[in-house]
Amino acid sequence: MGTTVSRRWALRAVALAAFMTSAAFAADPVKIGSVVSATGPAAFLGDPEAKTLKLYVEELNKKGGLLGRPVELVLYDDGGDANKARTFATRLIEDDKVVAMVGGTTTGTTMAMIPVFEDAKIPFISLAGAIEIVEPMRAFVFKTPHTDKTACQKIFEDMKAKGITKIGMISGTDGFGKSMRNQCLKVIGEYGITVLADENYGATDSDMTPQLNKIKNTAGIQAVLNPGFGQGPAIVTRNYAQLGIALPLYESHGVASKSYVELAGPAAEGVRLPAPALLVVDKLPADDRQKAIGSAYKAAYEKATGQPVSTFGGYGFDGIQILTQAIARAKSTDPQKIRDAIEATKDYVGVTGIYTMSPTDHLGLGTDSFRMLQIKGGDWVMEAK
Amino acid sequence: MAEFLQLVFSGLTVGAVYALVALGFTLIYNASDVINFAQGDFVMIGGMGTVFLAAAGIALPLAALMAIVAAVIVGLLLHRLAIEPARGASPVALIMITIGASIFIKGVAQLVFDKQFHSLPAFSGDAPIALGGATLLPQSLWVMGVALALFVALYLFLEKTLLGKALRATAANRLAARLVGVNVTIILALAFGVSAAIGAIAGVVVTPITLTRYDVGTLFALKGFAAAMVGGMGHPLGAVVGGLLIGLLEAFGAGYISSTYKDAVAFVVILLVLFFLPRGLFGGRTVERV
Amino acid sequence: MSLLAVEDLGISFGGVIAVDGVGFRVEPGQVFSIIGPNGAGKTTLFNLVTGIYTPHRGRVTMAGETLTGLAPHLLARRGMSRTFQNLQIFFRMTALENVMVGRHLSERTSLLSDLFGLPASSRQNRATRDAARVLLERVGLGAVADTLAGALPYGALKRLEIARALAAEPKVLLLDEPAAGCNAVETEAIDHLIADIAKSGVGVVLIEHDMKLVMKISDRVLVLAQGRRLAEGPPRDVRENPDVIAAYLGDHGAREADRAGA
Amino acid sequence: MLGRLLRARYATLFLLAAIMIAVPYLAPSAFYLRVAAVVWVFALAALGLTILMGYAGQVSLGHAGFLGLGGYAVAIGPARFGLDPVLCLFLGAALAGALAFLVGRPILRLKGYYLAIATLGFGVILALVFHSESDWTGGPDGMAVARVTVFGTRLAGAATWYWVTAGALLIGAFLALNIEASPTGRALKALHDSEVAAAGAGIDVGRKKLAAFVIGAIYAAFAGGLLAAMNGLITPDAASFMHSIELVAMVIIGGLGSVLGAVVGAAFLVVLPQALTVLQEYEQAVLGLLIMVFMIFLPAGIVPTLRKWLLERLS
Repeated sequence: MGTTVSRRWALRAVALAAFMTSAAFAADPVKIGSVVSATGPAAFLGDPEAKTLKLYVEELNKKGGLLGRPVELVLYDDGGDANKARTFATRLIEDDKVVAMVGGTTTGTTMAMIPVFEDAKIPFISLAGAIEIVEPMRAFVFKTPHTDKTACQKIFEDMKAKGITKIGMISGTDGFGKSMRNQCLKVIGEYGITVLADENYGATDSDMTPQLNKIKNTAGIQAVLNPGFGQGPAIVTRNYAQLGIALPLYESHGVASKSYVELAGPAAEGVRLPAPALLVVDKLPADDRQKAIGSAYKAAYEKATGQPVSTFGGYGFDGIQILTQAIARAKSTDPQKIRDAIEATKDYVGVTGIYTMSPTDHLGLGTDSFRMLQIKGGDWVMEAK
Repeated sequence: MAEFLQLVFSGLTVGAVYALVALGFTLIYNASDVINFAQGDFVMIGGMGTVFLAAAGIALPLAALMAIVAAVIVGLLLHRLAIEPARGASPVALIMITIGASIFIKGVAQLVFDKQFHSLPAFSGDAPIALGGATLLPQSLWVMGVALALFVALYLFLEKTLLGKALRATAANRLAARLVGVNVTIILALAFGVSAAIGAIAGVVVTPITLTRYDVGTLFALKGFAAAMVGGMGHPLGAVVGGLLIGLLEAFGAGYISSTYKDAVAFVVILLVLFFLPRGLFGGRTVERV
Repeated sequence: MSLLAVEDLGISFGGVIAVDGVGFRVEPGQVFSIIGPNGAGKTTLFNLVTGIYTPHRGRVTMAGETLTGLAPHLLARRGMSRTFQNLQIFFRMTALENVMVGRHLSERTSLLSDLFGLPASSRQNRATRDAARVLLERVGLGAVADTLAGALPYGALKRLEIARALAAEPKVLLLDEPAAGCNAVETEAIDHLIADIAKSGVGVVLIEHDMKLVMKISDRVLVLAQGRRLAEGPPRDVRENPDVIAAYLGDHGAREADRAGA
Repeated sequence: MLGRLLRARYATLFLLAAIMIAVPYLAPSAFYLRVAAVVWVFALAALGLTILMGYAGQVSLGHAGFLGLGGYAVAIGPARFGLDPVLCLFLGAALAGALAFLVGRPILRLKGYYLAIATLGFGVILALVFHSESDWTGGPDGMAVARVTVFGTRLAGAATWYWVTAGALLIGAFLALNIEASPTGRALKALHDSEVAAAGAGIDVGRKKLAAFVIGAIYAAFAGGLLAAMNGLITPDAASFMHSIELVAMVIIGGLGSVLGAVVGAAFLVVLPQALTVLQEYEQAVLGLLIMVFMIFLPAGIVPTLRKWLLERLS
């Protein structure tokens, strides 16, 4: 035990020294914390989030920081492990003394960290999907991604408009897929749609033809919905084409990144999904309010990382923007004042949507932030509204 | 019938990959008694290596070859730098070393490559082949064909070449092999090299179907280990049968029982097999010598 | 009713008959030896008697109770102990602890008492340790009680196994080549030890290649060849049995037998 | 003097207690108490494996399944049945013990790597149940655990949990040390070296293995319950294959069969990732490298190697 403690101190000393030499700031930095799942099964989401956060804190510092002080991002990788996330959350508060936090890639890790931030009264902007994060309301917890419910509503609206009433579902059993499936089943009745086949696949499965074959053989299905993220939907899409299923395929916002189109290849042709404007930012009309910010983020991210922009990084972008703007408005790094300022966010135009938060809404996004997209010729096309 | 056939296609494709990973486990186990948990990472190196080399502008076949060579080098280094220095350590310590190696390889892979999923173009197009009411991707035929070819090649190597015989002799009795002049160190290195090559080849052919990422090795290691054990650890034929069995069980489990519990279906069958055949399908019933 | 009665035991492995209808009886205080060339089925016979293999046919009874097919630990509970040809020592334990394990059957603590370290467990530990020390002294290993078994020489390990087997206070003791690899002095000591054990009323079954030892201490000798009984009787009769001399002992063996008898 | 101390039965206990008292004085912030509490919890789970793997020599690659079971007991009991969380901690341990008892007999007939794959399969199935039965377990995102109240005091904060988990670990270590020196412990260690000889001495090998398996499961479930209560959350990830491997790694790195080794191993794998965060993206590679280096140079584990070295220096 003694040796590990001293090694820890040695490492911290080295880290501190490295920081001191690299950072030429004189003033006390504003410390913003982040715990994301940059590795592990949710790295698909966490990696672009981490890159975005680093990118924008760097940018912010180039512009002179916040309140005349530099901004320091304390970023930890929980590997998707809720227990580790909780430990890092404690570390951010107790050891790093951050004034606020943007992070929490998955619902699981977010839920593990919420009590820590609530107890410490430090604002926490989560980047995870589930509605449970902000319902019931918690004083210090906010989130930027759309809820699964709004995605479901958007999809079902589209189905209803096309006269689809009977569908098959094939969901990932990861947190995202499962939560989305449950939310969809909750609201599906309102649209008069019924689920005739309800299949699942594991997050790491490499072949979904058995499940899709069942759906194929279920009579009466008019369309198939695939809530999931990661590589799963890409394989589902390919297997869908392999089995020659001709029904419309709906994906979720969980695949809203260029890599899905690349991985699924020609099989993705014709797939529909709800996604934020970010994916079609080039095709937005010039008067669209999100066009400017979306184009800027896309350009900056792709230049810095060499990878295509994704909505997940966008959640991180909106999170850090809402937070830093709130700090600027509050003119203080007092967590309570930051919290109040975040809650007062009004008409913030972000890459995910336009946010207006309130004491009763810690998300502040409506269904209109989703656009229904279709994949045509290997690219996203907006459906006419 | 069509549904059954569809499930068989699915099971055989996935199972062929498990079989190849299990074969890698078997080879190293036979030569050294080590269960190499980094075996799945060779699959990843094969797939990711090819993806990134191809992206750098190298022709696909050459890229694949280079990736396989890279995996072999990693396998040899693993043996030389981690297994060889720990000679004489207990099996658990050796397994721990391979687990450490697996974490290390993944850690390096996410730096050298990235954390995104990647795919390769299918070797002979994406047009599905219709067969008895079911469909099959041409790439599945590639996977099964390559698996078969590798198995036959390995069989011929072990049975017909001097080196292969030396490897089998080492597996049977390391001390005796040493006494008759087999250089056991070289044989062990050979086992690691060949296992890495098999894993990497599997990675190349399967990536167009299953996609790849820096951490896919864990899953392949888990399934491959299960396949090797249910077949009877140390039996190449057992590894192949075990791999195909698990692939088919998963497909039938998902198709006929429950897609949620298909992994459980596979493991329940594995447990049942072991209850009746405690040394796996091909492990035989050895008599305890006291 | 004999102490140990073995009737018509048989087993085959993969079509090869290893033991074929062998039977014998052992009385309390008797030393009963089994001899025969390598591969005659002596150790297999031991394994059948002690429950490591389940015989395909035949019967094992102790004091009238049928024990065929019982698990080894149940046989141990009924008073059967053994040593092993290729040592089965607890190498990670000290010599004393090895013998303490042998006292397992006389230990009377519950799992809960052991978990919570209750006085009963401590008392039991002390009693076991004292008894084990006495046994180690008896086989002449008192001086190495606290040495790791892995560090002891071969001859000492043979005696350690005997001490461990004795610790269970057996009625029947089966010794598989106790003198193998021992020098003359050690063999002499084992000779005395076996005689001593038999004198206390234990029935001793002995597999041994050292003919001198066998002829000297056995009450009866069973000769096995190719899994079958070739001859059985007092040492003198067996030694003079022409079948045995011809089939097993040969010229060399006969000379040795003569010397032993002389 | 020091040599005597190194050999004394409860020396480990005193050393542990001393460390537990010292840490809060040395810790600059509550974060260190949180890390230490996580170490104590995982050490407790690893101690179960010390008994099963270290004493009895039976490997389990599904031990995290029991950890998850304990965690979900503490989550589900109060939420669905209105039971007291503390009661559920014990219920979960009892449940894990009962389950281990049921599946242990057939599984423990297997040896070596076959036992490894069977326990692995068992763990995977348990994890899959936690993952899939969302109505009971909350699914992949896990389930919140009600705050624990003992005698009217709500257990909250890193410091409180530090002492709760430290106490639990001390008790666990006390029991494990007792077992080691008892007739049961001797029987376990005997069957580890030679099952044939152990059976020959009258030891019911199957039953003793089963006892070790059940005790190991109870340790893990208890640790899982504490972890869930401390975190206020349990996710199916806690029962995953990777966590089973992690528990096994703890006992092997620390030193198989050593009570202190389990604690050192847990500290190694819990503290190291915290210390390595400064390396950022190099973290995973360095962690893997360190595990390899430690196992190559200390194949018997940290504690036994150090102990041997100390004893040799002293004599």
